Amino acid sequence: MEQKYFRSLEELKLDVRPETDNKPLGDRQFIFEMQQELKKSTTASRRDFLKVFGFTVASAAIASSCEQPVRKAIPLLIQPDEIVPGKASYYASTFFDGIDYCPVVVKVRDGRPIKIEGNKASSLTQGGTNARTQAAVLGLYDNSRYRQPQAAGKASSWEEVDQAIISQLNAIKAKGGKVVVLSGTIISPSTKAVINDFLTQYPGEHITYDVLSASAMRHANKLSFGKAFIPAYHFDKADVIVSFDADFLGSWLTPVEFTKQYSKNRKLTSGEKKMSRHIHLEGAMSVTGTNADKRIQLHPAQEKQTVAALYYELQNLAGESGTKQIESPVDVKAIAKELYSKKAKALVVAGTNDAETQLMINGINQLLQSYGNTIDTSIQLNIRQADDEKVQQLVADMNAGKIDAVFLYDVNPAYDYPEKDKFVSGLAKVGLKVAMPVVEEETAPLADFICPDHHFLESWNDAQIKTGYYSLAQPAIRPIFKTRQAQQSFLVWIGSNLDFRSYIKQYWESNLFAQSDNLTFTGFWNSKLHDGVFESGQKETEVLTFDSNAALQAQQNAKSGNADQMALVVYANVAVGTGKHANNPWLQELPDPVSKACWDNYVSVSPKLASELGLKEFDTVNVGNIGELPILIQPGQEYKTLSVALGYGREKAGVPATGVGKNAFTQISFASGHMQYVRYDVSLEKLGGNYEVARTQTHHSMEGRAIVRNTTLEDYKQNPISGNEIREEIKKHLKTLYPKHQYDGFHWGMAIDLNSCTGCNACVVACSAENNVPVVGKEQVLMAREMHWIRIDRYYKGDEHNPDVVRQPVTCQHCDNAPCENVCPVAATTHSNEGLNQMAYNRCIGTRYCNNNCPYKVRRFNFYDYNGADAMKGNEMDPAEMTTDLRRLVLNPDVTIRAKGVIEKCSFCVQRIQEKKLEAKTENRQLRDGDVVPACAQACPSEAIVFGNLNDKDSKIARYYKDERNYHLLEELHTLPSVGYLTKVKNTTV
Amino acid sequence: MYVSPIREPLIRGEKNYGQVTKDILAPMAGKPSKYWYLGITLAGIAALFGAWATYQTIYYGIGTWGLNKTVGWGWGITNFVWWVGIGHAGTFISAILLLFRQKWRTSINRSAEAMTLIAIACAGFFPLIHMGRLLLGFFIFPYPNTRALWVNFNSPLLWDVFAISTYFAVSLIFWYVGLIPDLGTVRDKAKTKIRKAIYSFLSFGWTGSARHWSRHETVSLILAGLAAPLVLSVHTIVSFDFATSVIPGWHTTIFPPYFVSGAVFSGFAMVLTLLIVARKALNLEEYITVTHIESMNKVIILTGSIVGIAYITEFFMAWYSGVEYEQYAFMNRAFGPYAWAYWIMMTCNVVTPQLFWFKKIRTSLVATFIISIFVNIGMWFERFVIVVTSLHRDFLPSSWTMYSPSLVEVGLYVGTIGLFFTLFLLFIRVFPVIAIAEVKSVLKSSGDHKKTAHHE
Amino acid sequence: MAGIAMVAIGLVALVYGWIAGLEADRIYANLHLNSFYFVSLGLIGLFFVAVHSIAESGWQVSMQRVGEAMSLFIPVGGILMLIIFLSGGMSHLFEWTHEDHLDHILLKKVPYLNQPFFYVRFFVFFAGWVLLAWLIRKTSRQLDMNGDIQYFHRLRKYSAFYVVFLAITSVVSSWDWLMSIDAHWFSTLYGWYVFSSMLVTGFSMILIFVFVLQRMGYLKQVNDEHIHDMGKYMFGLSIFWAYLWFSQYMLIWYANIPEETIYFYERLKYFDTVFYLNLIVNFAIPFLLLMPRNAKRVYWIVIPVAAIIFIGHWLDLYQLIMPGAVGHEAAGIGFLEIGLTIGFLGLFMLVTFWGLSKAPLVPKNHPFYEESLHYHTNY
Amino acid sequence: MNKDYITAYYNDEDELLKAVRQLKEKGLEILDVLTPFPVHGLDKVLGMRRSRLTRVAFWGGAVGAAVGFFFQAWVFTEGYPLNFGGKPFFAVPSFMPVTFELAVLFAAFSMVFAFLIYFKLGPGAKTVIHDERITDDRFLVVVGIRKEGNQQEIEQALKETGAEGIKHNA
Repeated sequence: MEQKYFRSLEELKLDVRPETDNKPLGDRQFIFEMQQELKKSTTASRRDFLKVFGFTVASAAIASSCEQPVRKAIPLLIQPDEIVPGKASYYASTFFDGIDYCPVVVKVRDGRPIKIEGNKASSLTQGGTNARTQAAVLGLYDNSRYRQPQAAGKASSWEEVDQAIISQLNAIKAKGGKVVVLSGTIISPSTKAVINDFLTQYPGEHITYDVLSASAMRHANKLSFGKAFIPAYHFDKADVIVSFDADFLGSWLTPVEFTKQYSKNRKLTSGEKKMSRHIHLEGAMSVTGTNADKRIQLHPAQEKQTVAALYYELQNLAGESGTKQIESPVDVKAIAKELYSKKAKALVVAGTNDAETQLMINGINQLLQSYGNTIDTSIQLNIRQADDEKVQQLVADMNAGKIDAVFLYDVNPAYDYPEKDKFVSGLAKVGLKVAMPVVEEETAPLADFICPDHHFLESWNDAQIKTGYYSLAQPAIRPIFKTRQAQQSFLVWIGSNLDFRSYIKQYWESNLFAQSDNLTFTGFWNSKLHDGVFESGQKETEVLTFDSNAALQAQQNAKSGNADQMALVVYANVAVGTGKHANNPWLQELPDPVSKACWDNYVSVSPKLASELGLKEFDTVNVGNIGELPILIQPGQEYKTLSVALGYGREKAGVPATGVGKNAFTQISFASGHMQYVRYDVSLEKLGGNYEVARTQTHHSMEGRAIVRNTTLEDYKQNPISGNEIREEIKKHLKTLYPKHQYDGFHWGMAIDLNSCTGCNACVVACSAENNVPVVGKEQVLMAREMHWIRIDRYYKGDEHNPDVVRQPVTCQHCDNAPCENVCPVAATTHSNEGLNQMAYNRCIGTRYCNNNCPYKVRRFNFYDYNGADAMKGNEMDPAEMTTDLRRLVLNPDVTIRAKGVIEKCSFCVQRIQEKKLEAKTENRQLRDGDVVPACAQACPSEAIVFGNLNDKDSKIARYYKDERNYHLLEELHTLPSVGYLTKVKNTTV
Repeated sequence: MYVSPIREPLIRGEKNYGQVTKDILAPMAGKPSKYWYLGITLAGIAALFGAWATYQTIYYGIGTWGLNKTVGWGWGITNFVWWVGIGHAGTFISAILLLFRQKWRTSINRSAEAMTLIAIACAGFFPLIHMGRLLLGFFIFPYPNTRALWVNFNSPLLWDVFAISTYFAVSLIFWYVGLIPDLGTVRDKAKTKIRKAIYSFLSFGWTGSARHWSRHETVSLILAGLAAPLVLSVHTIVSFDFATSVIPGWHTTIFPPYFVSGAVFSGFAMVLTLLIVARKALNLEEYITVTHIESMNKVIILTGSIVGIAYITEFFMAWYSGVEYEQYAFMNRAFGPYAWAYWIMMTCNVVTPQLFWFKKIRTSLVATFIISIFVNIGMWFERFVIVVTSLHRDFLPSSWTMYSPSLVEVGLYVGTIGLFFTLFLLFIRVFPVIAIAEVKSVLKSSGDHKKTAHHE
Repeated sequence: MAGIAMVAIGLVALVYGWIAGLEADRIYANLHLNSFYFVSLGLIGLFFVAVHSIAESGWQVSMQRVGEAMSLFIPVGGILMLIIFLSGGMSHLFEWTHEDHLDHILLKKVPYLNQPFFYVRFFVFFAGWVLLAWLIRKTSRQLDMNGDIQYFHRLRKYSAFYVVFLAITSVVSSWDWLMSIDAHWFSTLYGWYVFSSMLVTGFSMILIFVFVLQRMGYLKQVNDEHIHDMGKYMFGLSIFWAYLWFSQYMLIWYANIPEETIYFYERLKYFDTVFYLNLIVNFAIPFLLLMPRNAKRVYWIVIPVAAIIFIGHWLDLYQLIMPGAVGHEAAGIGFLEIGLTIGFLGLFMLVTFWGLSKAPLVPKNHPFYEESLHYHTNY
Repeated sequence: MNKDYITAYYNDEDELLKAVRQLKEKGLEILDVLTPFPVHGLDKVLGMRRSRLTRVAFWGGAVGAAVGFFFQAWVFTEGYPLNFGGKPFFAVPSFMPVTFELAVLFAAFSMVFAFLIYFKLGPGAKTVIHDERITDDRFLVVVGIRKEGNQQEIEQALKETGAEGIKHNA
């Protein structure tokens, strides 16, 4: 019967093979044949598959139209001669966009990169990613990419452009003019060398401009240590973490790495009942703040005073006297005690770009013996290299006509420079302006020449994120358009014959090969290219000694600001960040981890202030002349703190980004030389309008239901079941009127550790990318029709003014007694014999009955033709232009595109399960625990999601299921979910 | 048959059999009145609105409606249940009242059954149009196919397919079998050749033979016996659509009988709405008398009270269950964002029908008409309350949403109302609106000047 | 007389139960079962009169005295019930009376499930029933004595009051006396299910009384036609009962939510025989035997079926009460159960016959009496 | 009815009943009685036996129920067993609705078709219309002429019962 059961599926699933088939190619041969067969078959029911297949062909056509060959890019897992159509190849690479750094592995199918995963070989990120890294693959297929060089706004060719630029450069050089390369932070040593070469030939200056600046921190370190640098942080080694507005899980320095570290020290699944304690002081609500064990509201104006007071308390504890008593706006005595008791295992960080505050933080860390323990000064971070004063100087120089040529590489100051008008007017006075953008932007059209850069997936590159931590990037696709990598352009302009790949190789051979233990350079190069990363273990050699004078001086100077004035904070959210990726529909539709809003920025206002000013949700206001923005009442926001996300209000970008939200960069000011992300001189003007912000969650209370279960570490130590007591009661009553079905082979299950989930949303984007989840646009989200297969529910608990925040990722629970399956009239959703709740899209007629009957509401309905798969033409609903031929190249051919009128939902990445089963079969072995990893679990930087076979008693998932913290959502309904949750534990131990 | 003298006569005026024939056939003869034209124009316009909405839905998708990820059913299914409910009166009158020997049914059963059929047609439209992929809707039938895949017999929607189509088919033959002798009458009274030919075809060659009559009665009776449980089963199965689920507010065991009585309740209200107008417009006041209206009003009190008790039972049980989801669902109904709908429902369904306890109101045509409209509205809101308030806030508050209909959904509803009246207006021109033979058979015992002599 | 002998058997059974050391739970549960059962039959007897009065139907007039007489048992049963409750039955029957051992669910129900309120409801039910029964009987007698049409209207009014009152109280009383035995469990349909069960039994009981009276030489006016109609009632109501049974079972089976399934889980596991027997006896047998038209006119089919229905719904009540009140270990059907039921039946018969003897068996002046006499049915 | 017969009508069903009884007593062969509505007691007078249509309905219903139940059971246990929400394959309660509906459907249609076919009634059926007022207000008897000469006797008998419009078919 078992055979008959899947009779009709046998033709599609590839794991059935005649016994006698012993051909060496085995299943791969079979796949190939299947491919041929599928090509031949032209039945209407496979229309969608063929469409996807058509794109594959299209992509090949596009790829072959490009002249530049890919040479010897070495795939990670499979040797080139083994590339088989229908099988993915993986290439190691590096994602760095000036803010986020992540070593990655790029999945390439039929010549198209379709997915980015974290690179497990990196000891920093260990395979973790964040939302922007996950979404970066879609940037490759951005509709608004520059497709060829332009001169004076007209399409041109590389030859013409090069000739013109070189002759102008020579002219400038001849008259002794100044050439400036303005770039974002560059962590690539080879690129730096190229720019150096360039500026050697054409004398000038390389100026780094960071949108999110850490210039004050570098400055503070210069005063404390005599060197402007950023040290390496070790959140995993800290038992107490105190953060002053440092959003280290979202946007501060290297959040992926920090999330990894942070979660490592907060996991309770290893058996050890120990976790770090995290105290967070901030004004606006950040992702990091919502994850803290204790979150203290602090008006930004009082931050400096508070830090000074904390410093003072610690000095007292350390027996260092002499400073005068400092009053603190919030109680820091307890914090000081806690910190001091964990001396050498404590870490204090601050996110502010105020040098004095950073100095005091240094002093505090010194007192706590953090240096050498939780902060490593011998390994230095290379990001955020900008010196804000230099950028200001540049703008002044340009306006003064002192600059003759400017090369804009990886920057968009006409959009994001705080005084962008000044920049634009200055730029106009520069004789030669060359922009090297990837996608349409505000600055490039102001340049004389646009020399479009490759997308990073088309480029060769290297990176050194920290001292001794190198990684490589290699192209995963031939360039789609007539673009040229910026570094190559620099090389061309200095008349070099080298291509940049060879340049990197040379650089590595001469600078890095020595640090390795490889015998030959080729061996070194090939293995590092394969791994993607090279961790040499090298450290900074100079000895840094701490000088506390500056810190003490700063403490003396610290004055409390006026907490009665309104503070406007601008911040980078986890989705569009600084606006560089604003044109990425996946990121635009990504709900903010705190507010659950997407497709807009808005002014977050505390409930108290809102009621005081008579403001209702979505009333429009003008704050600090940003323009008309709606307000969003944000529980937990400090009384007088307003906050607005950066990255919106793009004026010249593609369809998804342009006109979405307002540009908040204008609110940044240069105080004491550093960019300040908070200002106090703002007034809030009520405009009387109303503008609805799309949110994926509109009800924020759990209504007292045991949905997200939580406890405190103290209680947990006493009784591991605490917070989850109700489960015993529920389990006692779990009676059924019919016996459970048996799952003999696999029984797939997932467990989610609520203690680890930070709400970063990487899983949401990863899932969208893996499963071709459509983007529906703001209007549809407003109508509550977003399509995400995994969502992160966020609930507030307790006081609305300072609530506890809990989160819960929810996907299809794959219930063994699924209420949805029962009610489908056409048997479109059934249970597999591996415990999967499966959807047959081509059988679905769209009654939405399953969706109604799903207690978890995880099913999604294609209300419109979101992806052009409908049989009728002209009825697409594609506000984000996701159905252009270019955008479609990102589609995963292993996952069907769903037509209008069809229900879809999480499949536990069944395509990955099948692939791994097939692989195991080909290798004639059992599937191992951990072989199958769904996209969400793979993306997660905190390893919150575990997937595996419940029948395998030794598997990680089985261990999680045995944990006392494990529970199932709405278990009392006897739906028998295959997703477990581990209780969230807060460390309230003082 | 002996009839107690204290009973009210059912047919007014000095009538003989010939007069009965003449009176009842009168609306079919001659040119329609201008009111008829006005009515069918208005109904036609409404139906066209529905056609536009249908096009929008099929071409652009369900996205043209106001539904969302949480509320998967809205006006569409509300209308479906409402129409099915209305479609219960006809068969209830013909079948159950026949079994209970309520003679007053004879004057109203024909039009009520016609109304039933039209209402089921309107109802059946909604499950079809609410499908995301209407063109593949045939998947719902268990037909042999190359994939050897059948359908899911566990699904209440599938049961609906069987129930609604069986109900329609059986109601149709029940209605038509009853019509055959009357079509014979129309045939024999026809003035033109074409008319004669058509009705001769439609009347199946009816002669009025005693043997035919005898078997015809048997057939009618057995059909009534079959239709009675069928009526119960149809709304029971419709109620299963909700009650089998796990959603608080949907899953409750009282639904089957409560839906059935609600259906009869709304069906009778619609019959009253129609007949109060029709008896006037068609000069049938002597056949459809105040006694008929009063009897129907009594059924309204009965079923309305059952529905009321069910509402209260549900509410009490939600509290009594101690299940927080249940409790919340009902508090949300009564005091949540859709409380207005709940209180309209309560007022129209529970309060206003109780006015019928007063004989003055029960026998007043104006009052009856107004209350019948109230009940129609109230029963629509009952379904709206059940469908929407249960869904929009269920288990996980993170998914809670609000729902409001789009113009397209309004169009579909108005469209079916237009279709309903169009077909009903055509029906009164084409078929006798009262069962002629049945009225004749009770004329002697229940006529105004009853002949007291009884046979046997 | 037979009735007294039967009552004696009942007493013997009770004493036997006490002497044999059967669990008090079991004895109380049986007393409760029977008092509820026969009170319900009394209520349905009156309902038979009332509902036909409102519907202005005439055929039943010749046997309506039986229904009226059955209603006399209501106060008798009420007193018995009160004795059972007050003599300690409450704590044996109802888990929720153990106020010290309530879990969080039962604590939530205390505003409803508490003894004072329980007794208030008890007295309201019985006061209403007894009063309306007395009024209906009185008016019916007056109508018979002087045939004034005003009594006919008054009878209709009282009947309407009774039907409305019963509609509410039968539901609520079934929650109080039956459903709260399984105090955690709930089902919105429960009240109507119990009512349908009692309805079909009550009508069968009327038929049995009519049969007995005819055997004794009375009620000659009742002919095949009337029997036929009663047969149809039994047939139809048995189907209706099965419909409600199925509705409740199906919905709970389908959703499979533990808070509800626990009820059927216990019954299917420990009381499976009674569970299935219930369906066969109360649905399959009446359905199959009464389906042919002629069967409904034949005494030797109709009367045995009525008796089977009487036993069947006793079993129905048994499986409603025993799993919760007694538990599967102590429950059983033995001399105690049979004897007590015979005793109650005897008492019920004594009361009913006493009632019948107080008034003319035939309401000759009822306006529909003639109709009833000339009644004939074809199908 | 390719036989000779005489028709006559009455204006009232009670008259008709009386007349038919009398004609029967006289031993006349009443071929048919045509009435505008079913006249109670006429079937007894004419000596018709009870209808067998009930049996048709019963067996139709039984077949319908069996088809419904066993088809569903076959699909779920043998044809293509699928796991729907952990429900058993042999899910008897789930089969009930469809079983019931098919039983009613089969019963109703088998009976109605049996009725129509037996009497040869149907769309466009050719039947003799003796009098157009039969479907209005006349109650007509058709008396067969058994042998020559019997005609007078019949006409006489009809007149005695108050019949009007006595006609010979030929």
